[in-house]
Amino acid sequence: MSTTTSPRPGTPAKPTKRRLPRWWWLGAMLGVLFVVSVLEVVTGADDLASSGTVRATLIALVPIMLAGLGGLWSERAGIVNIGLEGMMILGTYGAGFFGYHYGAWAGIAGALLMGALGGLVHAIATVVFGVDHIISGVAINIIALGAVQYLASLTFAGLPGGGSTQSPKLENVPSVTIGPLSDALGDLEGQDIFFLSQLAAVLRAMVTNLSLFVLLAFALLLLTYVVLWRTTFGLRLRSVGESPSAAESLGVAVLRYKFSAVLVSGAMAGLAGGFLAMVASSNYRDGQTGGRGYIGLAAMIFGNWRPTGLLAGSGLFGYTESVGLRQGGTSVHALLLGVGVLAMGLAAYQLYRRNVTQASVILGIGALVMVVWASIDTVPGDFTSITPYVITLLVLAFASQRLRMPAADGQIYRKGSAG
Amino acid sequence: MSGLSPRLTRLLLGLSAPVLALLAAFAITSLVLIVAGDPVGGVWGEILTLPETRNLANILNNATVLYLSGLAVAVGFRMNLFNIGVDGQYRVAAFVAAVVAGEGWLPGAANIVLAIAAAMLAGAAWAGIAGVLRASRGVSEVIATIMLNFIATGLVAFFLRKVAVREAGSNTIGTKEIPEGSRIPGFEIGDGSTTEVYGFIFIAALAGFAYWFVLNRTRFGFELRATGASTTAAVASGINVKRMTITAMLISGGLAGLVGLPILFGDAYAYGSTFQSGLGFAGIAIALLGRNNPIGIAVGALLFAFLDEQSNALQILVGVSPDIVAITQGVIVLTVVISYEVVRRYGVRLEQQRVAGALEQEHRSAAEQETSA
Amino acid sequence: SDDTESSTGTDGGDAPSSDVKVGMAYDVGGRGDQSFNDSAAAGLDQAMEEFGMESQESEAEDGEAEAAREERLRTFADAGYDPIIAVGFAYGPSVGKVSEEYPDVHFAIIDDSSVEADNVASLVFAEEQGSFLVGAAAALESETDQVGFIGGVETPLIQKFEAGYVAGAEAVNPDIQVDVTYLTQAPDFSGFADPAKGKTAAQGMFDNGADVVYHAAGGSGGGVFEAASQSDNWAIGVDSDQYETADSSVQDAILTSMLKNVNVAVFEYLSEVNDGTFPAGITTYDLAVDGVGYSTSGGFVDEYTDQLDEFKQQIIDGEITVSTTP
Amino acid sequence: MSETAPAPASSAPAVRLRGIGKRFPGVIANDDINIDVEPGTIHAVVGENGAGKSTLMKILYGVQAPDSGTIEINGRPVSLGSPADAIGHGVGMVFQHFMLADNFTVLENVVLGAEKLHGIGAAARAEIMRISDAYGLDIEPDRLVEDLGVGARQRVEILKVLYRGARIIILDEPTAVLVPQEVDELFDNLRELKAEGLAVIFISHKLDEVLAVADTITVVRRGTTVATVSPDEVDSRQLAELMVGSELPSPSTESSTVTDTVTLSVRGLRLRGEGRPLLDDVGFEIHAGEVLGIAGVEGNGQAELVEAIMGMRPAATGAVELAGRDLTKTSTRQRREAGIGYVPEDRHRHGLLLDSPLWENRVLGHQSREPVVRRGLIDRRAARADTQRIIEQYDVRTPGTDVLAGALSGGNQQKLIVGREMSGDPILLIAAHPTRGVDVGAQAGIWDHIRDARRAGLAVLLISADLDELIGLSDRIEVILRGRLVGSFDPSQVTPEQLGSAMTGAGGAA
Ligand SMILES: Nc1ncnc2c1ncn2[C@@H]1O[C@H](COP(=O)(O)OP(=O)(O)OP(=O)(O)O)[C@@H](O)[C@H]1O
Ligand SMILES: Nc1ncnc2c1ncn2[C@@H]1O[C@H](COP(=O)(O)OP(=O)(O)OP(=O)(O)O)[C@@H](O)[C@H]1O
Ligand SMILES: [Mg+2]
Ligand SMILES: [Mg+2]
Repeated sequence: MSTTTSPRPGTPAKPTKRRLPRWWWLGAMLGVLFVVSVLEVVTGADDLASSGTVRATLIALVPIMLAGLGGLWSERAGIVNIGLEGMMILGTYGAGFFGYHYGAWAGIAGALLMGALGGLVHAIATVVFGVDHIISGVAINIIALGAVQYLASLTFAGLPGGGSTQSPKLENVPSVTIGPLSDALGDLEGQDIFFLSQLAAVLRAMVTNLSLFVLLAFALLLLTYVVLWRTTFGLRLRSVGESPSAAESLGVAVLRYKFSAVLVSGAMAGLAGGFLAMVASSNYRDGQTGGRGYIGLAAMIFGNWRPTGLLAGSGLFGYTESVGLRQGGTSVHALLLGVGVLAMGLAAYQLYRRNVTQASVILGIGALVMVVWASIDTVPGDFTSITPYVITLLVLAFASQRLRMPAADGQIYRKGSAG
Repeated sequence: MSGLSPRLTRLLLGLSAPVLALLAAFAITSLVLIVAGDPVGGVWGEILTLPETRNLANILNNATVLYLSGLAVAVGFRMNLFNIGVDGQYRVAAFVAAVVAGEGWLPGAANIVLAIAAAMLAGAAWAGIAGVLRASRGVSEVIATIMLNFIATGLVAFFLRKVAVREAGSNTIGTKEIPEGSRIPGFEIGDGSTTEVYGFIFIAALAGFAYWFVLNRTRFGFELRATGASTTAAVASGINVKRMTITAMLISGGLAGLVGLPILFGDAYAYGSTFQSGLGFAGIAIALLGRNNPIGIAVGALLFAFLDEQSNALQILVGVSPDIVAITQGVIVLTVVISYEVVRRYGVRLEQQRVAGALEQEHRSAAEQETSA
Repeated sequence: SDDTESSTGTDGGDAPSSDVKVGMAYDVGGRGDQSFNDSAAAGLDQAMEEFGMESQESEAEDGEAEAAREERLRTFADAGYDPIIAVGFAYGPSVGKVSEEYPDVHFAIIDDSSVEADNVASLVFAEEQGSFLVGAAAALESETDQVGFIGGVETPLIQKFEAGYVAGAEAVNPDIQVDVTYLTQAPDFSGFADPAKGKTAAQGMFDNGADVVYHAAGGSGGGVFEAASQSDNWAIGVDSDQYETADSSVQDAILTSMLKNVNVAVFEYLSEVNDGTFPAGITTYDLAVDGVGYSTSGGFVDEYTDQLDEFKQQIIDGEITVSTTP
Repeated sequence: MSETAPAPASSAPAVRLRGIGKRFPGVIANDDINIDVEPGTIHAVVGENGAGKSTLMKILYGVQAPDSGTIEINGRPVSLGSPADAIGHGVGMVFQHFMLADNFTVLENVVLGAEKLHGIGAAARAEIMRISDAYGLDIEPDRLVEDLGVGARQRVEILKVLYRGARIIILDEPTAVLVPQEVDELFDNLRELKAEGLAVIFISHKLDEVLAVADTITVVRRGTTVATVSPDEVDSRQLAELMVGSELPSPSTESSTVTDTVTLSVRGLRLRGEGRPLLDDVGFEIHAGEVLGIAGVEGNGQAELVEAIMGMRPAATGAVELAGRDLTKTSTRQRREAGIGYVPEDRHRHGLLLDSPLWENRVLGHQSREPVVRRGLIDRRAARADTQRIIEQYDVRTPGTDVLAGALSGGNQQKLIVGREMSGDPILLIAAHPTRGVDVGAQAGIWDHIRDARRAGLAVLLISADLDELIGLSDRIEVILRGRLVGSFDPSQVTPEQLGSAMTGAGGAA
């Protein structure tokens, strides 16, 4: 399909992007919190913005975000990485093995290294041999699963508390609490003041029993942004994802950058697995990743290949999953109302934009959701568990056309193709 | 090799890749075993023993199922669509087929036909969601089908509980059993075997033939492959790419709908909570292994089924975790594509050499004529 | 590959010896799953030690074909193992089929009683009865009149646990609120292996006011214990006495465990085999034979034992019948 | 300025290539190439299509390694393993195709790979502005490249080279997409560079340009340097004969064959874009036997016009009528079936399945028509036979019909496409840049086929950036600017300069 528009000479300089204010994301977060607060008041589902929910969300979003960061690194360099799931699996084992034998920090390092090992295989296959990225990723997923199961039955069976499918309990990664602040915020949360209590709940979750691994993950998110968008290394790395031949023609060692990006990608995914094993739970378990690598990839695409977007995507995912697991019946029921109202609003906006078909489709969906909301009191377990996936699909269906992936993403590049 | 005819060269090249891959996978797996201190000889001895008749039947049965899954994935691949959702599609479809067949609205064989049709429709519809989202909204079918897999799990569980019957003493739930007259009888190979080969194997073979015929011989198949080879060229030559996307997903999903049926009609007779899962993912590997070629997919399916079956006894007889063959399988997939790539580059070079050589010769003879004139 | 996978009989000089070779087919997870496979393994170990039996083990793969389960049993039978013990309801159909093919080999199956044959012993448990007692204990301990249940995967078997638990809690306190969550739906069996989800779900219940949570979620239970331990609430273990097997850091949070004595069932079955008789038919391990029960390690339920034992007697006497479905 | 590029010694040439050889599998791209480029000169390299010019330049720029021969820069032998090495020696190159990342800003594109010089921030921006002002390049560092026109992109490419302090600048066919006025501006820039003592290597197929701007000309034929001449000594015809060793065919129309029958009628064609419309009320008629040429700067709506007529742009509104039949609401396939042949602008993207054999490429676009398809089934034998016919009639140089299309050279690919599009007996041929980058022999062949068909009553819509081709082939020329037809010209009266003015909006209609 020829959707690419050719350059237009003679067109006057026209700002193509509206500049968002610097702190837009803070405003956006507060806005979301406000909407949730309203929902809590309207529906009485008081777990929607409790500090417990926020904490659970933090724990649920970190592995997805780290996996997504893995995706971000490799796709920004033009390599699609569907093997994130496998690299994550390797990470869970790395955390299990090294964490058990040498302690928590060794566990983190082990997860990182095992993930990077998966990245290495992907890099060799895609960068050196020019194998189709998806094929390589699928193969890595198969190999990683088999290898880890084989290794686990070799190394964990017979250990006290271990078995062929699980490691013994792992040492905790240290966590921090800012006691007085946490207590004060707890008080405020308990007072049920509209919006302020919810805000307190969110802040409290961030100062109470916060694992250093969570901090590490957010530091990596920030670091990723700084490195990729503010340094020479990042500029070169992104350039090989946008136009490898241009990069090569300017003396950038394209394959080396792609190679290192995929290595970092694997390391990030490995850390995601390590987090699952060491913080979200406390041992390695066979099958622990449960498809979170794929979800990370989805969150990254959802986030338009950008760190802030990725954070939003994994937040959405972690939030809906946590809410569904905690008090799924009532909370997801309340969310239905939110989705319904949102759809109505969106439909109105599309109508205003004169996109009649889109407006009516959205309106139909919104109306359906509202009817469902009105006709049941709680949502059955089968449906709370699929909430994150349905919401992701819906959001993508309405937003995917605004997404822009790196121009050379997924393409195989051979050295000497410049010119 | 340049002396051979181009078709023969291509055939030889095509064959050398999988052989190379198998050797590499064999070596890497052995290496893992050696490093882990497991008995290499014992493992290969057990895996490479001649299967007994009943194991052979199991291999054929398992391969039938994997074959259908591989075909379903391959249809998408031929169009550059990556259907990760075969897993969800076949579970939705097997459930629907089990309900329809279990109700027994029609007698005997008619019931089978109805159930198969229902399964294909259900699989197609489930895949169609991803197709429509891709065509109309540009949602990556990879992400959409991943999400749909998870959603299928929840939905099927919900509806299964609605219609479930529970056999006395059993802790599983399932749909109503298919009436005796609406099962697909198997057949014995060799004598004395207690395990029959699924009668569905013929339907699978038919599906394979249909896949080959439609894709390689019909205009529709040409358009599908052309779209896969170059979307832009397809648009320019009058192919409606959006419609092709949806159609390809529908066909892929329809084939995926067949995946669970050999088990359903030949063995389980109901869809229950222990119905085999994960077949869709195996199908991806098998389609890649078979290079989207119906015969190749059959070989890949047989290979995977063979490894699965022969490794089953590893733990009992050799004391090695059968997970080792997952490593072998994954390594095969990876080495197959790598060796295909290596062989392809070699083939392209041969081709270029051949073309250039022929042109040069033409040129030379032309020059000679000129000088002699 | 290592000594635990293929343990053979003791080779001590004066140890008892027997020519019985036991084939043990575990469900997914196998030995070391800290759950009911482990419990079955304990029964086997005990029998090996006491009777000098020989054994071989094999475990199921996630999402495997029915034929793979059958083939596992056949491999045992062909290699001369007799009896063959299938651990888990998933083996129901395959035991039915293979026992017919090998009429001279003896089979035992745990958690399933759908197979009727002369060479098959069905060892089933009254999980609802044991769960009733821990449900009662939960209600007695609860100060908030709110307790929770976390199931790993929503299957009829796990629903039995739920049903008994709810009934027990309500028997103590009819107004009690019981929150119920299942982590995944079949065929996604990751709910038995996802401690992160277990933790989130349990934490949600505690935050919402529950102060005792019972899990029947296999490996995900570890997360439940952690949530209880971190928030100073109670968790109840399942299958074996998890106070003994769980990590010491969470021990103090384990109020009691619902005992499902698979080890007892396996051992009793094997001791009969050792005596030369192969039992057949259904053996139900219920409260009456102490096939199920509750644990008292840690001493946290000592103050309730009278009441609990009273319930136990009422159930044994048939004064209370516990439903098996929620 | 690179420290490894010392002030040129008075005797040593800036670049001295001796005995350069380069073989590709089955092809000898370069064979014993010898060139000296003096500092402070513009040195043109000309040669037939596929003669090996680009390969040579890539060798000089370190993209590809030579198999034999030596390279000296400023009198010192060098070994160039990568573009980075070449840049280090003060060599810069502007490639035949733009080497820009669309989603990056100008600044990012310029500093990429040369971050050590001025960082990637304010200092770099200042330096870009300085160079831009010094050479009158008129560049805004913070704009996205995708928003720039071709001329501006070309200037960004040159700025990239200057930013790195290059003393030797290679320009590979920089004028192919520029209109005459833009070409003049470019040449002014080049002369300024020359005045500063830089060495410029300039490649072009347009011999007039070469004669106008170069100080020295080297001719490459079949990978070998055959002559080095001064522009004063030769005219373009002699130059062409040096290149090909035979006479140069030219696109000239014989007597008019235009009839009264209207074949294609387009009315009120509109296509919305993000800012201004891509097509704005475009309307014209083409008669049987008539060639209508469309002239315009690339990106002014030509591609969109063609795609709208082909039905590939669903959002386009307006009426398209072919031989009296209304095609407005029909699909691309129906339009093809109604008798439109289509030679696309980008043969690799739109014209061919590169990884499929030739006979399958023969089916492409004709998959609903006999003889290659019968009753929904592909007739392989017929497809092969008809491909063989095209190979013979159109002189496609290939050993057979089972060869993959990607293995053919560009000109032969193009001949195959033209042959295929003519085989449906079209009544209208849409030919977009039918000879772009195609070698002289193939070019002549394609022109002949178009003329023959025109004589037989074919209507042709010809889009080309090559104004000589347009003037030579067309019966009428329309100029397109910003999506509108802004003027109609008689090819027998108009000069390329007049057309160029109209194309940039500087001049009025004739
Ligand atoms: N990477 C490559 N692999 C194989 N053959 C190549 C490669 N690059 C160029 N060639 C061949 O080398 C020859 C010279 O190509 P080159 O691109 O240098 O020609 P050119 O003179 O620049 O032609 P044009 O005028 O079309 O740009 C051609 O025959 C081409 O087919
Ligand atoms: N990177 C490459 N790898 C392999 N083969 C190549 C490569 N680049 C070009 N070729 C081969 O070189 C030949 C001609 O390529 P090229 O496109 O340079 O031809 P051309 O005649 O210059 O055509 P054009 O007018 O399109 O530039 C073809 O056989 C092509 O397959
Ligand atoms: Mg070329
Ligand atoms: Mg060139």
